Amino acid sequence: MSQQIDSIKSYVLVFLSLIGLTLLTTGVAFVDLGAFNTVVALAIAASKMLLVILFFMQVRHSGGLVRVVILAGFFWFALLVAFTMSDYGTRSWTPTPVPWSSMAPPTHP
Amino acid sequence: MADHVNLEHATGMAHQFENLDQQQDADMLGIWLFLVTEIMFFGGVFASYAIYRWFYLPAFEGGSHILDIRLGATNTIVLLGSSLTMALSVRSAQTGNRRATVMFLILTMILGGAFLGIKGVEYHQKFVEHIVPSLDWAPEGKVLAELAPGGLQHAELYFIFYFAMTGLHALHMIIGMGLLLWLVLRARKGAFTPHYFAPVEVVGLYWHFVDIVWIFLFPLLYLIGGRY
Amino acid sequence: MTFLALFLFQSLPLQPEQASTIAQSVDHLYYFITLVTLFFTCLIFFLIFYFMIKYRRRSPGERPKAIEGSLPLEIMWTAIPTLIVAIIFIWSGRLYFQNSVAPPGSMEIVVTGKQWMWKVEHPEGQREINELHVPLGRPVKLTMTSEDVIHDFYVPAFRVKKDVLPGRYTSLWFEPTKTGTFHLFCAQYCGAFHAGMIGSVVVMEPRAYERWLAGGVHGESPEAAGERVFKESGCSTCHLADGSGPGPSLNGLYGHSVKLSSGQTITADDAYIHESIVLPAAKIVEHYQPIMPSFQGQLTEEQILNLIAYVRSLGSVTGKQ
Amino acid sequence: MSTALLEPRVQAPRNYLNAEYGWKSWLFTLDHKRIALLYMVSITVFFLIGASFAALMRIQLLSPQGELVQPETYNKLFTLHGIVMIFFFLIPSIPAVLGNFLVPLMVGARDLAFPKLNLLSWYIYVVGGLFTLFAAIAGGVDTGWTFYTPYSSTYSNTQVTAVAVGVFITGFSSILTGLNFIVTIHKMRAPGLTWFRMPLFLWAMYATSLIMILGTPVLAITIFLLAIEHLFHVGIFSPALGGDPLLFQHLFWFYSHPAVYIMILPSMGVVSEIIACFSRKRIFGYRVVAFSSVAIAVLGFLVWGHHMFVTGQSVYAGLVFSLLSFLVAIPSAIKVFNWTSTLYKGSISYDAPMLYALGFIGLFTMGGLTGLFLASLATDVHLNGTYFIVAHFHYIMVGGAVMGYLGGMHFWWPKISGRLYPNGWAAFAAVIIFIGFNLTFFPQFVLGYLGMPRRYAFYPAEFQVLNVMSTAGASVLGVGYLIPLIYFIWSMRYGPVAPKNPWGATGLEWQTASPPTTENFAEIPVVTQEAYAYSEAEQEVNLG
Repeated sequence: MSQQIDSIKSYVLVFLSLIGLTLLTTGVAFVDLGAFNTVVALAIAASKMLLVILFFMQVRHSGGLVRVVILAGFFWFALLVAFTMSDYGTRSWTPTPVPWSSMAPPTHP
Repeated sequence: MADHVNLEHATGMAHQFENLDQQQDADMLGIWLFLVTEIMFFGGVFASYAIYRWFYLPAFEGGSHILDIRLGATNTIVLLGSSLTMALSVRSAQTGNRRATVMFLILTMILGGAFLGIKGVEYHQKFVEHIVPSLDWAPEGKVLAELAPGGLQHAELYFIFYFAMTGLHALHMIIGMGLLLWLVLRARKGAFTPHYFAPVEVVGLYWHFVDIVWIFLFPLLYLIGGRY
Repeated sequence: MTFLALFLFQSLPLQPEQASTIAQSVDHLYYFITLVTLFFTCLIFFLIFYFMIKYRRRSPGERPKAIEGSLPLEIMWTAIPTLIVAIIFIWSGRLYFQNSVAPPGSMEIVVTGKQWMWKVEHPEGQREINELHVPLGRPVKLTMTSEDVIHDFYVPAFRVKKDVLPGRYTSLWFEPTKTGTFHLFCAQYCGAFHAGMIGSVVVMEPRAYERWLAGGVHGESPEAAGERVFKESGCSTCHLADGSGPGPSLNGLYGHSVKLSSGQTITADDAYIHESIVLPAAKIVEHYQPIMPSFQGQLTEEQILNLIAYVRSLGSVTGKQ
Repeated sequence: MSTALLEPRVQAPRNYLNAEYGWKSWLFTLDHKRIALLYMVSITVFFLIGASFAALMRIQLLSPQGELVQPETYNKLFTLHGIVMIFFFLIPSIPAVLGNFLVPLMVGARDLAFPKLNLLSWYIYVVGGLFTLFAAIAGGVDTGWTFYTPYSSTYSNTQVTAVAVGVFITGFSSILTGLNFIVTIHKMRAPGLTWFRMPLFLWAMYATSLIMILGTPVLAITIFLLAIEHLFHVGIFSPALGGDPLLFQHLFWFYSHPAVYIMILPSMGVVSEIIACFSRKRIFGYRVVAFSSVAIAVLGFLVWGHHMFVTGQSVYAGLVFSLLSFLVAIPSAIKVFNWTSTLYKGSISYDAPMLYALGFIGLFTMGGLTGLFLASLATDVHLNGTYFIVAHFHYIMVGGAVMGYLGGMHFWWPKISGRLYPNGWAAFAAVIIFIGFNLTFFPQFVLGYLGMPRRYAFYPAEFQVLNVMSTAGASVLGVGYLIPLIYFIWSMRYGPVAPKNPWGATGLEWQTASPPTTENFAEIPVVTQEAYAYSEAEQEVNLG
């Protein structure tokens, strides 16, 4: 499918940048960024994924249909997370039943 | 019908296709669709993990501090290395260099084995520390101190997801190793030519996908909340 | 044929009683959707039969003229259904939103679903099994939780239903408008006798309700009340005197030391017993499994205190630890 | 169904049935047509098993106390009825039988893209089926086909794990079938067969395959987590460890609602083919009907929350899911209007397939419209968990999907077996099924509105009259289903030999012999005309 054949150098270059990103994400974990830690970790992981998909999996050379298929896959995963969160996230908006007399609040929202 | 059959053996083209390009396109679309089903398969457990982590962050942070970050990082690098050797084996199959294909495939299997070995060490560590949910869940000493603040129940939930996700990933690795072995045997017999190397590319894509799953597993499981 | 139909529909109620404030408005919405359904079903059936007869094949070789389609028609039968559906959505969404929040000052009642029975507790401590007595004309808010699996508190006559989940509270409210006895069903499958987990909601005149309430159980010693709650809540099924059940024995426990599965040793005091009732998994006695369900929200503080009094009375009984 | 039966009286030309003989030629075949027949036999077996469970349930409900079986056994009956009918009959029925047989023929290819994968799908289906049958024999499972936790994971001591493994394995059969169809439709269309010249059956199979690919894996992981929880008593979904039972329901319904579109979309494709052929007219608004299939498949993934309106889901999520559930009804309505307008100014003949198709339109309309009661929040609070829901989904599944499957079987039976069936009996069976069906399930709408909950082994006496009517209807429906089984088997031996195109239909599959040769086409056909070219002008070109 991908008639162009990338040079070994380009593969090694991608590999080294992946190693770099791994060390980066491990290093950032030792810095206290509060909630941002997760965001940064996921951003680095996403960029590593893009590197692997575009270079190692040759999606750079492949046709539009394959790209649509990949995007559909991630979009459907996002649907699952988004709509499930739409329930969990908004559950506490309407007044949850005030517990009867002095009971402790429910174990989780 | 007969000429189709020996055509298949000669160039590896199946009878239902008109030409090799059509078969190659079909194979690529087929594996990518399979990888989409794998995205949704892992997606289910990642979504559940995300929701419970959002509920019980302190317990999950406690659990993640127990994991050995050095082993996790080395495992990531080992798996990235196996992805490199896999990509190089696909490249050498494309260029018709049979010896290099076999060599890189074997290298990929060695790195895959190393990853599973390190994973085995980590699992053993969990059994030693008695933090295996339901089978041997009795954390004590320093481990208990780490887990207690977030609530023991919810820490057990973290380790359920730890074992479920890394276990599923390891299972996919083992299947990948089996496929690589099958490829090595066929490559040695010279089954792959620059015109017909689809099996190597298909297993390569599967292997890269398993690597991507680990790329997300490592930060999500090992690096929650940071190590300060 | 019409006589038979009349007879059938006389003996067959087509609609449950309307016995709560929201029953009327839910039924109006129900009638509207029924009309929409009847209209479109008859339209489609009529069109099919009409076309089948008018355009039946006259001769074998007959070739009708090709008709590609018509955009205006397509737009019409996309817009009209969307409009109707939007009306239903807004109407039902508003109704649902109003019905989801209990009016302030409603009477608070705690309902506990347990495999195959409903346990109801009035604020005054009055307890009932599979029965719920409520006064006419006052909004009643139920705070519900389950001790084991998911159940569902469903009173068709009030048009209210809410699942009852273990480990958290769900609530529903209604305001009865008619006295009488109405069906109470469990509408979420919960095991062998799911079909038996039914009961009745009895709506009484306010005065009759006060008399019923006064006649209830009162004037009981804490230990006796504790012992009754101990049996009623099913504690006795696990905490056997000799400790052979799934739960540890409570004889000679109070004031003595207890070795936990985590290796720690603590003395069994009021706080430990209270926590073991509300958050059992927090401290597990050695060699026992963490299977005790949480009684959070099912036992009033008063009842937990009675239970502690009862366990304290067992402290002096020298039984196997 | 041994092939010896098919010894035609006169020496028939070579075709896929008499190309080879012996059980090896069936169990190791790579021919999509033979695999379709393997599926046909296995899903018929499962249909009979599921139907017998339904019969026992209906007899149990004849009397309010329910004397036939113990409540525990009744719970196992309705659970296994649900599991067998949904996972082992409805989901595979049209995609695996008619889809496997027709997709390569309609696309103009010699076989599906991955024949070995296709045979593997059938074996995966059979292995999953054996696990479930083993579980049924070894004590059954009583959690309902929905497996709600924490009952299924902690409180039920029946064969939950065995059934979970069975359903887990069978899920991959429909994933691989979906994958096969998508690749075949994308990459192996005959020259000239553009997307908008494809028959609408292929559009429906394409949309169904999208759902199979994107939805089924989530069911697999959910059932996998449930099996872990049941086996190791860990608390992923049970509140003892802080798990949330609603998360299981979210993950379960994320697949299971699109699954109901997996069951109905193929029938819509079949009905489009039949209506066009028997009114000899192109489907009214071809592109709109084609896009509505894909729209249903995509929107189908956004609506699962309407199963959880009363489970303590947040009110706002309820509003979102209710609105989206209403929107997913629109494409279905558009399809019904387009089918009906196809009849306008057509030349309609009342062969058996047409009767099933018209029956489908009527019953599917009622089934779809009663969905409005359940998408609207206020009425769903009253109707959720009652017999109204049972009636609604049976109108769609039995009234829609099964009528579509029978219509498709009657329409393509000459192509599949090379034989014609008795038209009189077929029409009679269609009418019996239509009457029996309505008598069975319409009373359940009233039962539901009266508040009778579902899954009850015994019920208050006031509901008895309607239940007796429903059981009476069920017996008529049962007889109605046996008749086609009989005359189909009869026709394989004694039925008149079918011509190439008995109904004068358009489509590449009608240009092959009846039954087709193993490689389908001598050489790959070239498509020059639009789909459903029935009108005067297009007739000279069409060989039919």
